[in-house]
Amino acid sequence: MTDSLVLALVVPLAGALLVTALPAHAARIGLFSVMLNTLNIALLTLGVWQHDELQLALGDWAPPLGIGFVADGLSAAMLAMTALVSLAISVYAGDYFRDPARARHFWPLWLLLLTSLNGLFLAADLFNLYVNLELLGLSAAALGALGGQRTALEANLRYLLVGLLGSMTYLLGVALIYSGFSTLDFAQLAAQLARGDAAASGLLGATALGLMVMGLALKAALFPLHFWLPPAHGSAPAPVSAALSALVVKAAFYLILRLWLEVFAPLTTQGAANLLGLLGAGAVLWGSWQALRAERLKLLAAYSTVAQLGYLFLFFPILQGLPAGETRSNLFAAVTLMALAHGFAKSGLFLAAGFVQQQAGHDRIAELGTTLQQLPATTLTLALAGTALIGLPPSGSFVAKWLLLGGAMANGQWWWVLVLLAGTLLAVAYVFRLMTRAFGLEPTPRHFFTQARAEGPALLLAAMATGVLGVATAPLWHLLGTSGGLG
Amino acid sequence: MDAELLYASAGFILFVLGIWSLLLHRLLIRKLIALNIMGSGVFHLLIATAEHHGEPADPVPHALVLTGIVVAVSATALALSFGRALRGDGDD
Amino acid sequence: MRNSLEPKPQRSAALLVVVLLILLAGLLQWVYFTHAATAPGAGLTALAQAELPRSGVTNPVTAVLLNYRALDTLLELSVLLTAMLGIWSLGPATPGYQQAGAVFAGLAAWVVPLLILSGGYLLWIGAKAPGGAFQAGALLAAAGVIQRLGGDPRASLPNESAQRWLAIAGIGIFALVGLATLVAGRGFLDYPLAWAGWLILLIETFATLTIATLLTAAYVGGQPPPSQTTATPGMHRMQAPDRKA
Amino acid sequence: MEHAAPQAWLLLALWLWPLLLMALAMRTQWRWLPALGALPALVSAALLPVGTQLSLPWLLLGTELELDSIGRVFVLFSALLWLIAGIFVATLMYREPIGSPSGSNHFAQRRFNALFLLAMSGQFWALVGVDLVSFYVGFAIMGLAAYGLILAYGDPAARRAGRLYLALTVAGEVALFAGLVSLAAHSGTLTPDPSLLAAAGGPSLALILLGLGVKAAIVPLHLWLPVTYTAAPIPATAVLSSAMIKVAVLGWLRWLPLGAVTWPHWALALSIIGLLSAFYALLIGLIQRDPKAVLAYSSISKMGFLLLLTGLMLGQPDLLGAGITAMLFYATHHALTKAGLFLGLGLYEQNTHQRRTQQLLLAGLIFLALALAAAPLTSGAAAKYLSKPLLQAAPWHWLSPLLWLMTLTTILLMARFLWLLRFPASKAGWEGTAAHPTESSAHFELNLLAPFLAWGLLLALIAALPWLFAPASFWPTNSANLLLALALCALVLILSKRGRNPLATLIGRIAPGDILGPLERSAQRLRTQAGRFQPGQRSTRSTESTRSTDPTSASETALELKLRGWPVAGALWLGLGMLLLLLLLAGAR
Amino acid sequence: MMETLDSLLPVAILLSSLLPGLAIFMVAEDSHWLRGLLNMTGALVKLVLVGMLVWGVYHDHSYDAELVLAPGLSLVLQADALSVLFVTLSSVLWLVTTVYAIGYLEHSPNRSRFFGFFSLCVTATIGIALAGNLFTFVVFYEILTLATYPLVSHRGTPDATAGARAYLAYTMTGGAVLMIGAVWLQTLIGPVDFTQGGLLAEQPEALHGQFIIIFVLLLAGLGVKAALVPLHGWLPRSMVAPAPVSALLHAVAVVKAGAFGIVRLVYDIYGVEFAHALGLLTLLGVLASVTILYGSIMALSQDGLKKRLAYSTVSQVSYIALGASIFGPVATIGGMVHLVHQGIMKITLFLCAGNYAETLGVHKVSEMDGIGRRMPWTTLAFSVGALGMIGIPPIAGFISKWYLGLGAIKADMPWVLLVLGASTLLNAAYFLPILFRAWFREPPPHWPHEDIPRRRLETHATLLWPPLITAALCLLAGLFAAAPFSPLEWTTLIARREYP
Repeated sequence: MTDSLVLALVVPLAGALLVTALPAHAARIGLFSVMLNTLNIALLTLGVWQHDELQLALGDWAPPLGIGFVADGLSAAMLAMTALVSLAISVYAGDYFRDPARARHFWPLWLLLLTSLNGLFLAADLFNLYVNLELLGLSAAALGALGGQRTALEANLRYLLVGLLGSMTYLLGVALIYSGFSTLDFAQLAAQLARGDAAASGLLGATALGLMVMGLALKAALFPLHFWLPPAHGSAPAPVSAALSALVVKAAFYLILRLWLEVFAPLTTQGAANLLGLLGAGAVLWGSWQALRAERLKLLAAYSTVAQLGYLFLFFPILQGLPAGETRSNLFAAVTLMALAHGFAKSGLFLAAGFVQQQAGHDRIAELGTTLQQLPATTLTLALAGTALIGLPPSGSFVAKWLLLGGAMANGQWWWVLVLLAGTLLAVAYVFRLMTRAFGLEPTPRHFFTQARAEGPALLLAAMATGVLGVATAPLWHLLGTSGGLG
Repeated sequence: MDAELLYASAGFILFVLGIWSLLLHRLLIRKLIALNIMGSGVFHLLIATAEHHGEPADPVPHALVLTGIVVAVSATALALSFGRALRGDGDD
Repeated sequence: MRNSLEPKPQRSAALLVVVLLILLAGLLQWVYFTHAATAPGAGLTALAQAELPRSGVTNPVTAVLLNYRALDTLLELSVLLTAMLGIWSLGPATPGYQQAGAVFAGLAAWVVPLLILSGGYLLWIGAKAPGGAFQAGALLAAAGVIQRLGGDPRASLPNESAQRWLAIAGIGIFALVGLATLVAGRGFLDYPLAWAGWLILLIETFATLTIATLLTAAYVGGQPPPSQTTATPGMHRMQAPDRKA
Repeated sequence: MEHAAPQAWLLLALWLWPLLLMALAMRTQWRWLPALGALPALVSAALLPVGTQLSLPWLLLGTELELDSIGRVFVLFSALLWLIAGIFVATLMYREPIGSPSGSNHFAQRRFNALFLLAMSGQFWALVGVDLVSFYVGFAIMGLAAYGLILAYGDPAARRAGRLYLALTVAGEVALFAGLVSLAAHSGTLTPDPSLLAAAGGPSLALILLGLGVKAAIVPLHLWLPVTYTAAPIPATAVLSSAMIKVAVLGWLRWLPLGAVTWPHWALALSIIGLLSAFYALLIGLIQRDPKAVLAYSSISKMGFLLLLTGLMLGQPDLLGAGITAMLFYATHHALTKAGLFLGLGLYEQNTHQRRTQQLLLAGLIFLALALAAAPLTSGAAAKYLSKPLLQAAPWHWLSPLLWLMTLTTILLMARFLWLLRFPASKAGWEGTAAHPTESSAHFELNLLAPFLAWGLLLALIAALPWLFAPASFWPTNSANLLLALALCALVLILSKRGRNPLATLIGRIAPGDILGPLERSAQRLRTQAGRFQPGQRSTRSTESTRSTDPTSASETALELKLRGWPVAGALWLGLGMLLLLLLLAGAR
Repeated sequence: MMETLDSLLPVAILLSSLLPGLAIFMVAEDSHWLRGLLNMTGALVKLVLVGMLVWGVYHDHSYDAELVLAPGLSLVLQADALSVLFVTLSSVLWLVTTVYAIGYLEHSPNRSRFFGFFSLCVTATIGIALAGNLFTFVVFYEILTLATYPLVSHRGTPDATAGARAYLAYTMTGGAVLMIGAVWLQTLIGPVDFTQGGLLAEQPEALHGQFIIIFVLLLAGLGVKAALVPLHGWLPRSMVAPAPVSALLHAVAVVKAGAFGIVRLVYDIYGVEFAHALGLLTLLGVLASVTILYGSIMALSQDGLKKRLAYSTVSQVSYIALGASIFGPVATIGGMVHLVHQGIMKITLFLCAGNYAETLGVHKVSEMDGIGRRMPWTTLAFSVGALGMIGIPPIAGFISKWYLGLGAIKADMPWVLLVLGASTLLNAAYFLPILFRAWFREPPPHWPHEDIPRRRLETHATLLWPPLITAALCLLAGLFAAAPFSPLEWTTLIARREYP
């Protein structure tokens, strides 16, 4: 059962290697490995479902000497989302990168990205996470620049540098931790911190946490550190944008969540959490506002990512104030659900946007009416994704938002309610600014799908966010609810 | 003052200097150097951590530093390549 | 190198950055020294030493790199591979340098074999003393760099296809060994004690090649020219107008 | 539900039948349909034993149909009148197609027939439905369908009349609805008996009286009646003025707590209103130019008199039996006579070219006028006689002189009617018929003969009425008054022959509808003034005929447009929400 | 086994329109036959299932389906008498409107999209009706908003876009407020299951202040869809939608969803007695009364037929709220039965308006002179609907008014009678002139845009039959109000269960 933990890393890595070696068959091998990965993640999720938590000491070297892999509910959920999203993106990319010259660059980097994501969600070791982060950052930046235009290069170089700054800061935190606690393992570190031996080690731990979160927040594009995100995500090729927005920033967020709530939980304070929440609120408002003003579809999507990440950070201050219990575990599941829903929705949105861009030759929102009206499936995708972004039922984010509101009220932190309200309405505005163009006087399209291989995956992703996740949340709760340590 | 404390102290200073340079210099090459300086700062700290009086050096931080260096090299290489591509765009 | 990523920083912002950085530095120093003075971490020296006999090597650093924390190394190699792939994706390599003069060529003819030799040594010694795949690979890559500086546009690397295989060889062997142990029922990269030393050497050997290839390729800085035969400078000159067009 | 006798289903049939015919009338052109509608009602009223009941709990809110002694009288004369009017519709109205453009006449005829039958059905429903809802249903259907009867010709006068009629009718129905609902609420049943009615209290009774008052045209709710009677086609006017108006009387009898309570104040109030109504109508009627208007005002005055009787019954519950008899007879007499007058007038106006026929008709009309004026030996006198016990028992000494005056004036009014027939005051009053020239062919066929036969029958019935139902002692009633009135008439006649008619200056000063004219003028003035103050704003008149058809007038007021603006809507919402919250919070403490 | 089947039935009812709806999206534009088949199959299957449900609920069978989303948060579908009322209304009218829409949209663009969303709307409405707790209600309430938007902007003209935008702005804001209120309530008392008689009365008194605020929030959220003044602005503007949309959605589904929600709020969350005790009913009553009068007054001056009808809807839907605001079973009956009655009457009117527009190009009241001659059957149906709206017996509207009035007096709120009276007069003032024009004026020589020539019928059969059927329903619902299974009898059943 624990084999799947390693395979989660090895399968995409092996795929990447093969694709590197055999560029002529890149698309086929790539797709096959992603499928294999999905299968493996399914097994892994099943394992977590049954056993609550899967643990593995790599090479049989127990921490602190060795590296531990742990798959709990949260990891499994993120992994599952990643697997499904990457599968859809891969199918889509097979169509998108029809030019073999571009495909041979895309596939190996893409599989390496997948490797690093899987590694990130599984590793329970601070330094291993650093390496994964760097792998993620490099592959993401390289992928983002595949478009080759100057803007893409500039944006992704900036992304790369920002990422490096973030990971260096993170690494400093890791070094501090090692210097103080002589371990890099989550569980051991958490145990030491919980014991609270000395005030000084608490101080050190807190500083380290601060540094790590500083670094990760940069990578997670938390407002106002999001400056790099819109150009980078807006200029990348569609499948890459999808992966960047749906998965890559999510990984950084996942790490913050993991560190904050699990490893460093004894050190966190309400004030700090409030700061995160405040920044999240800023992200929600500013990101939505900018999305509303964006003139290009992909920019809109990118700013919307900024806003959506803000929602995720809103959970921190609320979770902070809650004692363990149903409300808290619900809320924790809600933040996961929100992340998943956004992952699916945003990837669907970007894939659809990419298709629209291909068909229209541009992505200026004001002039997209004609194209949108010709593409019913893609328009539906945009609508479904938009529904999830706004947080309307039957999307997963609706349920999450409901619980978030409930948490805020139960906590007496009613001001977040106002942020949510404003964010929701702004999201309505920017989503429907786009959807309005889908209605017009163009001739009726004859068929639902224009190009099933490009439109299908996006539609399925969006339907996953709005539809499946909106009603089938119970499995997620099962997955998370039984995972110890996070209650 | 112990050597490792000096190392650590230097490491912090290097780290901060690196950030300063990264943030305030506009040239890519300087930024990359700055990043490497930051890395060096962290590595200094790790080396300092490895030192335990009366014991052999802790191998783990050493290994971490080695890994870190490779990662830093890779990142630098990629970033430089970006810069070259950008320049090539402009010059040709 | 020019970089127009940012507008010229404002003076006030710069001042603020400086002040904040000073504060940060102060904070870090204070925290670290408070801590180091009161409760320094014990480190893992003892543990690493204690487990050394089970690692198959005698150099603790190599044990950490290739055994205790082998996964880090595997991923580190992947990072390097990513960098190379990224560099390749950004376009073809620049033509490179002119053919070197006699002095440089002579030097190269002397240095390159030496580098290869010392690389081999470092690789071998890595099991017992400081050294290992990265050091060895770096030396080999240095040889490649010298070749490149000497005018070889591919820095003595084989053609693209072979480069690709070389680039993945180390990682591939690493992963294969891991899979093999997995299939053998031991867990990923859980070497049988008897074979550990040899397996590590095998991995390190291929890792050396891969590191060398990757570093050299990164230095070359772009996708290798498509031609299978040795490229000539003339071809690059012919290509230049194409690119402009 | 216990099984009703098979013949009891006739109670359902008598109003369902016209409805079925109505469905037919929408499809076919057959002119005799309206006349057929009343047959089952006539048959059931004549044959069914009093007290026949039919419970239909599934219909509406639980329908109770019953032919009680009161209802039977109403059904009987109403059915007769609908039948005769139906014959007139079939024979007179559509000999010359109505409606101006040819081709649309069939439509107009079908429309008229259908609505005629619908109104008929409504009335029968109201007459036999003894529960609150059935009565209201029938009443409302009848009232609304009659609108279509008034509008048959669709000329501007008819439209104005129709509009007025509709407005007042709907208002009246609303009031009646409110009254009946509150009756039902207070009594807890849909078939309240008089004691329950008494318990329901004043407000509900007031509302019911208000609602019925419109139908009964009690001043000042009478505005619609003179206008309508002059504008509607003759058969429509005939049923409106005779059968339909009497439903209000039935309403009084049914829904006022007669016999159960002694309410002197209500008695006084109703009596005074009735008297005022009667006198007002008589005086206005005297100076009308149009014989139809004279008849219309006569109707108003008669209904005022019936209200007076009702009021007296409220004051003297022990006289209930006599009072009901009086009212039934009076209602029957008035219904038949008034219908006869209108129908006769219609025939008279249509046969202007045939002197002999006209003379015959005039004789008939004089007889009817005398009957209405309660000349001795006529049904009018009998009606007067029968109501005497009630009137004489009234505790108010001022009543008898007023009644005497009323009788006298009524005779004068009828004289005025006959005068107008003989010497038309102006051609203006004849417009309605002038627009519809008569058939000039001399040959008699059934279509031409039928109305005369029907009218003759009606006359015979009216003549026979007192002998059938009143004691012989009624004979001399009113002889003195009649003589006195005739003397007055002679005086006026002589004076006018000399060109010094004392009334000449008054004649025609007040148009049919009396205060309606001033009301309309002042409304118009208000409107124009309002328009002057809002130069930019197109007037948004609710009268459909004057509404602008300009597509650019978005016809949404400034307020609405402002409300639509976000800031306003949001601010209002929030403001109201806050205010409400504050109020509620303050209240909840 | 029976248990499973019982929980399956509500789900099946939901799916019977959801699945065809989803399938229709995929149907190629030219496959009219397939699309029609999907539509009709869905509608008929739903009707059969609803019939089973009615039978079951009448015999006190309980139907429950629960899908747990999270601890304390689940989607619950359940069928009580009240939901059955709304479900039956929606599914019957869905069938009618589908038939109509197939005829109406012949040759018009984007039919797959239209019918797909149309079915989704019905699904959402059914979901609202069957919602067993507040969360489920909010879920379907929002879905309804989303599914309606494409229908409002279906025509794609700038007008349609603007109307849809207004619609969205109002309903989304309302939805957000509703959600906040719902979450708040749930935070205070846990899952808010709709319970006959309400579930707040037993809560500690300290919470009562918050309950009042929550009530206002929920009411504001629901009031947007129920078009309570001043939250009604979207309704007249969404009249740009095709006639079937106006008919089903703005006469039945959307506004009714709001009204239905208010009924749920008063009876099954707060409990009518508790709401009464908090003084909330007065608030609701005043709001409803103002809406009734305001809507009618605005309707007076509208020349656009559909706009006039829209304002009439604003006014009429508040009768339901009014009924809920009067304490006592009789007014409850009046309000709830109006849910059905207003639905069938207004849909009749809208279908007729659609007929005029589609057949003759007549969109305005001022163009309707003599239209009764050209289209007698349609105009007859229109007349029945209009007269019913006024409250003329024996059409359905009368029954509602009767019970509302009766209830108001029993609750000692005679002023309601005044509102009813004034509203009746106003209704008459804006409907009767239309009837006058249609029946008594001369038709013009040419109609604005005569698209469908007169053959044997005045227009297409698929356009003609639906309004005739609904008009007949209006008459039947009024005439046989006291018969078993009539809307009135059914609401009486509900009221009996709400007031034990």
